[in-house]
Amino acid sequence: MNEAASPSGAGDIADLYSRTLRELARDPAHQGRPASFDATARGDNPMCGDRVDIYVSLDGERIREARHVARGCEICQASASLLTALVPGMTRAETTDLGRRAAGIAKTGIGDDSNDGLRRLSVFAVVHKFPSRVKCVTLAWNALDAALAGVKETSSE
Amino acid sequence: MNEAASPSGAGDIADLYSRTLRELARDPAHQGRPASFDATARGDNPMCGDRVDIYVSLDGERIREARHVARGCEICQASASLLTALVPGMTRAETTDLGRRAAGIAKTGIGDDSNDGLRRLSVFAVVHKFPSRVKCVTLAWNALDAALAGVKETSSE
Amino acid sequence: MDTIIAPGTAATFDVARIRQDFPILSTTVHGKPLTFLDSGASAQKPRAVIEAMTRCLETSYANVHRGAYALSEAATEAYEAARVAVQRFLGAAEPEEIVFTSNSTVAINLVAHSYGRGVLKPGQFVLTSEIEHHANMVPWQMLRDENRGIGLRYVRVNDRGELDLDDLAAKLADGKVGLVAVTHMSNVLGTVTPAAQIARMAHAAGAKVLFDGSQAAVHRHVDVAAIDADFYVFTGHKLYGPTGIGVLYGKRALLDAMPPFLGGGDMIGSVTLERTTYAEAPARFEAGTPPIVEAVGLHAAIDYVTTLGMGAIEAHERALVDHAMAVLPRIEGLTLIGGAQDRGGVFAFSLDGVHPHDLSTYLDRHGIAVRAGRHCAEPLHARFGLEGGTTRASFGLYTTAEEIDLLTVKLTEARKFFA
Amino acid sequence: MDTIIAPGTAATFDVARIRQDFPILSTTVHGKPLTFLDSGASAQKPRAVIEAMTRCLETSYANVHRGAYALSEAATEAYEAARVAVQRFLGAAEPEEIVFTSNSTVAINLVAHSYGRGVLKPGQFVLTSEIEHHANMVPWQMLRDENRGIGLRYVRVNDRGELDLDDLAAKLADGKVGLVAVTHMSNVLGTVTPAAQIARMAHAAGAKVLFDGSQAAVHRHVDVAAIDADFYVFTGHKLYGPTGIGVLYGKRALLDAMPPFLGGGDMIGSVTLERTTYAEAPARFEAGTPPIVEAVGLHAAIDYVTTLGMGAIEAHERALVDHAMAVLPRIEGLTLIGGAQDRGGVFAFSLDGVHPHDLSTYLDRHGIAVRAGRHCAEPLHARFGLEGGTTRASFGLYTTAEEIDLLTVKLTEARKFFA
Ligand SMILES: Cc1ncc(COP(=O)(O)O)c(C=O)c1O
Ligand SMILES: Cc1ncc(COP(=O)(O)O)c(C=O)c1O
Repeated sequence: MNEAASPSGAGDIADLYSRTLRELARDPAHQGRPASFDATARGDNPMCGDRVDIYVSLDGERIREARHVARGCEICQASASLLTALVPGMTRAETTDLGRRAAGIAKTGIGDDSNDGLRRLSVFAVVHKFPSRVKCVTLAWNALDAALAGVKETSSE
Repeated sequence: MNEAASPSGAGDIADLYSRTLRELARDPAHQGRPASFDATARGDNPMCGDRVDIYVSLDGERIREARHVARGCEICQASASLLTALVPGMTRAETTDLGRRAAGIAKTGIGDDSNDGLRRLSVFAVVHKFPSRVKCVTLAWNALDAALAGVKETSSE
Repeated sequence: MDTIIAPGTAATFDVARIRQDFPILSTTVHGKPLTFLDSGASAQKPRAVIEAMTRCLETSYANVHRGAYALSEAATEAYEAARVAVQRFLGAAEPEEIVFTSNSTVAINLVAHSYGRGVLKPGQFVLTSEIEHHANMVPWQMLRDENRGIGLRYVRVNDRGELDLDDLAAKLADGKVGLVAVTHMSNVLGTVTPAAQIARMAHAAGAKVLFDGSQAAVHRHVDVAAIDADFYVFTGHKLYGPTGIGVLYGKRALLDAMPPFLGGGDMIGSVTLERTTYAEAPARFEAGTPPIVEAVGLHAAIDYVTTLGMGAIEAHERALVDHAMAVLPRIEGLTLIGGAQDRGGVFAFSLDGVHPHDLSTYLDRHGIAVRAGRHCAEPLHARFGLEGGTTRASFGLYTTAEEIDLLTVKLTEARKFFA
Repeated sequence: MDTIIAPGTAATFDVARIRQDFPILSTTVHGKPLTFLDSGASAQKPRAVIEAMTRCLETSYANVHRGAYALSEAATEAYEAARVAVQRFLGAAEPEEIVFTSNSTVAINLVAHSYGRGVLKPGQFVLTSEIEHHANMVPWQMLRDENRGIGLRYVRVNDRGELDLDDLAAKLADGKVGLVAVTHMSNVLGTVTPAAQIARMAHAAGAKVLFDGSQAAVHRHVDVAAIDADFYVFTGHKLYGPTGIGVLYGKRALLDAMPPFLGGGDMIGSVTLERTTYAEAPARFEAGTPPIVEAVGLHAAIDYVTTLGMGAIEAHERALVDHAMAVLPRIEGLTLIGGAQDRGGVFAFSLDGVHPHDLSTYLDRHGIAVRAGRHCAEPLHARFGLEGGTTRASFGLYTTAEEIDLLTVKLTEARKFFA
């Protein structure tokens, strides 16, 4: 509701686009399509046009490397970037769980610092004040899940 | 609108169901399917189930006799009855005109006594206070028009 | 939500106080207090519904699903909250099983198109019944008449106005029925059909089942999981909510397997000039700008009836039905149509020597609103030899025994007037 | 109705006073006054519309077309009066040419089903364009993909965002196009298309023409007779009216020749178990309980805009467009999409280095509501190489030059913020 919305006004904007988030969004570390990979999937948000391709190379059940090509807003890019940084070494069950926690943090605003990965994901806690942006966080995680499940396309709608 | 409706309440009911109208509704004079006829059509009101069959015998361009079989409310029956009494001797152009005037009287409440037929049709002037009943007056006239035009079915909706 | 009044405790159902929630009930008609006995056609609205819609329009309106700004987020939240309210109201497993349409008619047409044309196979049949509202008959006739090889069967209705379950069994027996589509409560006879049993029979014969709950959802607590409905539809305006909104419940797996019905915005995955992919249910079935404010109104209506308690409403109405069953048949010349064991507050009747249309005009001049005609159920009227129509009185949660008594008096007077 | 303010006399168009008619415009968002620049998605509602709906619900609500009692007669009269208001608003010859639907999307789907499947013949084509909203593209793709032998062609759009009329001529040349279905004003580019000329070209090639007037009818005086449209559609919620209602205008002879679309109550002639006949237009196309209260609201909205004068609204908006065209392109890094000669108050743009979604969030925190995305026009965005979407500001009759200036300032700030 408009009246119920935060009265702090433009202040929030700086909270949302924190230095950490913006650095993540620009971080080139895991960007770009790798020459070879074991699984890939595309996440599409038909409403806004955001698109994330996730590529993973596997070591048995575990992810060796993850890369992304994200066409989207800063939140979407930051989420893809952090995802690719966090998931190496994990199994699908572990990434599904982490993705669910990332979504939870973005939806509820309740951060979690029970481990380093969750602490880093807590940069998205502020997103809960921007409900229409939650799906910008989840798009990359949905794509990763789809890639590991062998699905080619997914969506955050 | 409910507030704008006539404050006279149930009084109107007796106006609508005048002695003249009720006698017309019961008048057996032109009722029943004739053994032979030149044209016929059926008027149906799908909402309430009223149905009027009109049968006409012709003398060249002019109606010799008209009869009706009406399954409907008293207004519908009275209208069919008066119609069959009035139209003998008329051409299609004349009955179409008379039908339009009958509808006009029922819709506007403005009677007309420029001739005997119109004077008799003025029994339906009160119907304008009951907008949903106007089509009970017009059903038979529509059927007659359809019969003379060679159409088999019509409706007052 | 049932906490204010425990289900079934009609004693605490203070109808005089409840009537004050409905602004229109204190207006007059032709100088007489309004006695509204046509809730079966459309119900009146409590202030809570009207105010929820006004508030939405005055303070938080915008298009949904599309904007990353506060008003649009608020409208989207309100719209999706309405979906969750409907999900809970019907006992559905997930909000994604609730599709908003514009009324029951469109909901049934949606199933006729997407399931009927998209999933049923040539050689299969739809099984509906003689008792149906045209909304649950004409769409299936249209499907039959398209010559896709999909046939149509009708379950007979017995003289009491109940579905003939032996006939239902017989018509399911060859296993060719793909979909049973029947009403959960007749809008003419008041008959409540044994939905759980019908669903069991349909499922045993390999068919899915759709219930037209347009009337039932207003008068009874409905639990789609308990009756194991595959599809369930109802319409907002009969449930004390706005016009312009209806509901289709469909089991998730069924909706997921159905092709879209209408094309447009909000139902797509991606669009190119050559090829379009579609969104998942329920978005796939909600093309274009949805009834946003109407969803807010429906939500308020559901909150209203669940706060009163569907059990309490049912008990109140059962008492009214018992009263009507006691007094109406005593009126000379009056014949009630149907006499089902399990029935809701809908009574269609004929009165000797008085045409329904004339009767309804007569009653109107005494402030009493009833309906005359065939109530969008021509085949049912034909079945009972009443092609000329009937007069119908139907009750809402605000109906009182005094109103039924007034009707009784005026029916007797009408018979004299038209003698 | 144009008497209060003569068309074109923008000087007498007192926007400050007019804004007071819209309750939501005096609310705040994130502590800032609301600057609503998303009217293209859905417009805000004047008090007159909200009050007309409330009054209907509180004093004269009942189902229409069905009751011989005062409330139902009043509701029926109000519903049919709304039809006449729409007829006059569009310059249609008869009220029977106006069909109420639930929005533009359903109106176009109705034509795609009834005319597309019922009247067009195998070997014929529908000709739409690259500029369309999905609502006027996906229904035709669905028709094409049903393998009935009905093809689909697209008119190209030039770099200014105008329909390429040479291409239109070329695609009509073989006489195989049965229906041209194009927008009367783009919801992304603001382009107003030369409707009369398109209709002439279509008719000369033996095709009928449908205009999607969802945007045009809001910003311009539309006269379906003058442009010789065969079908014309618009949607209530963009015309300052309620959600849940839309309009299809169709020439009488065309509607008369079209089979029904949805089956149910109110659209029938007679129903038996074996055979059903259908009512005449418009009833044939209005199955089920229609958007009664929404029709009342739409009527009030039409009265509201015609009292202001569509000419005056157009003049006011033209001044806003001129202002926007002067100030927006001066913003560093801003690229406007399209630059049609004839355009309405809709501006889609990209801002270097700022994603539309981030921009829209930024503006929202300053009270400014704009839309980010592809605005249900993916192929158009692809055509301009903007798959990632654009930001769109769109104006209503209540928009002011000051609001555009505020937008300008905040766009410049946003660019710095995201640098
Ligand atoms: C040009 C155009 N056509 C069609 C539509 C669809 O309107 P609705 O969503 O009300 O059906 C819109 C609005 O979204 C539009 O701008
Ligand atoms: C049993 C039944 N089914 C369907 C309908 C159709 O509802 P709507 O007109 O809202 O689509 C009605 C009401 O008219 C009804 O009583």
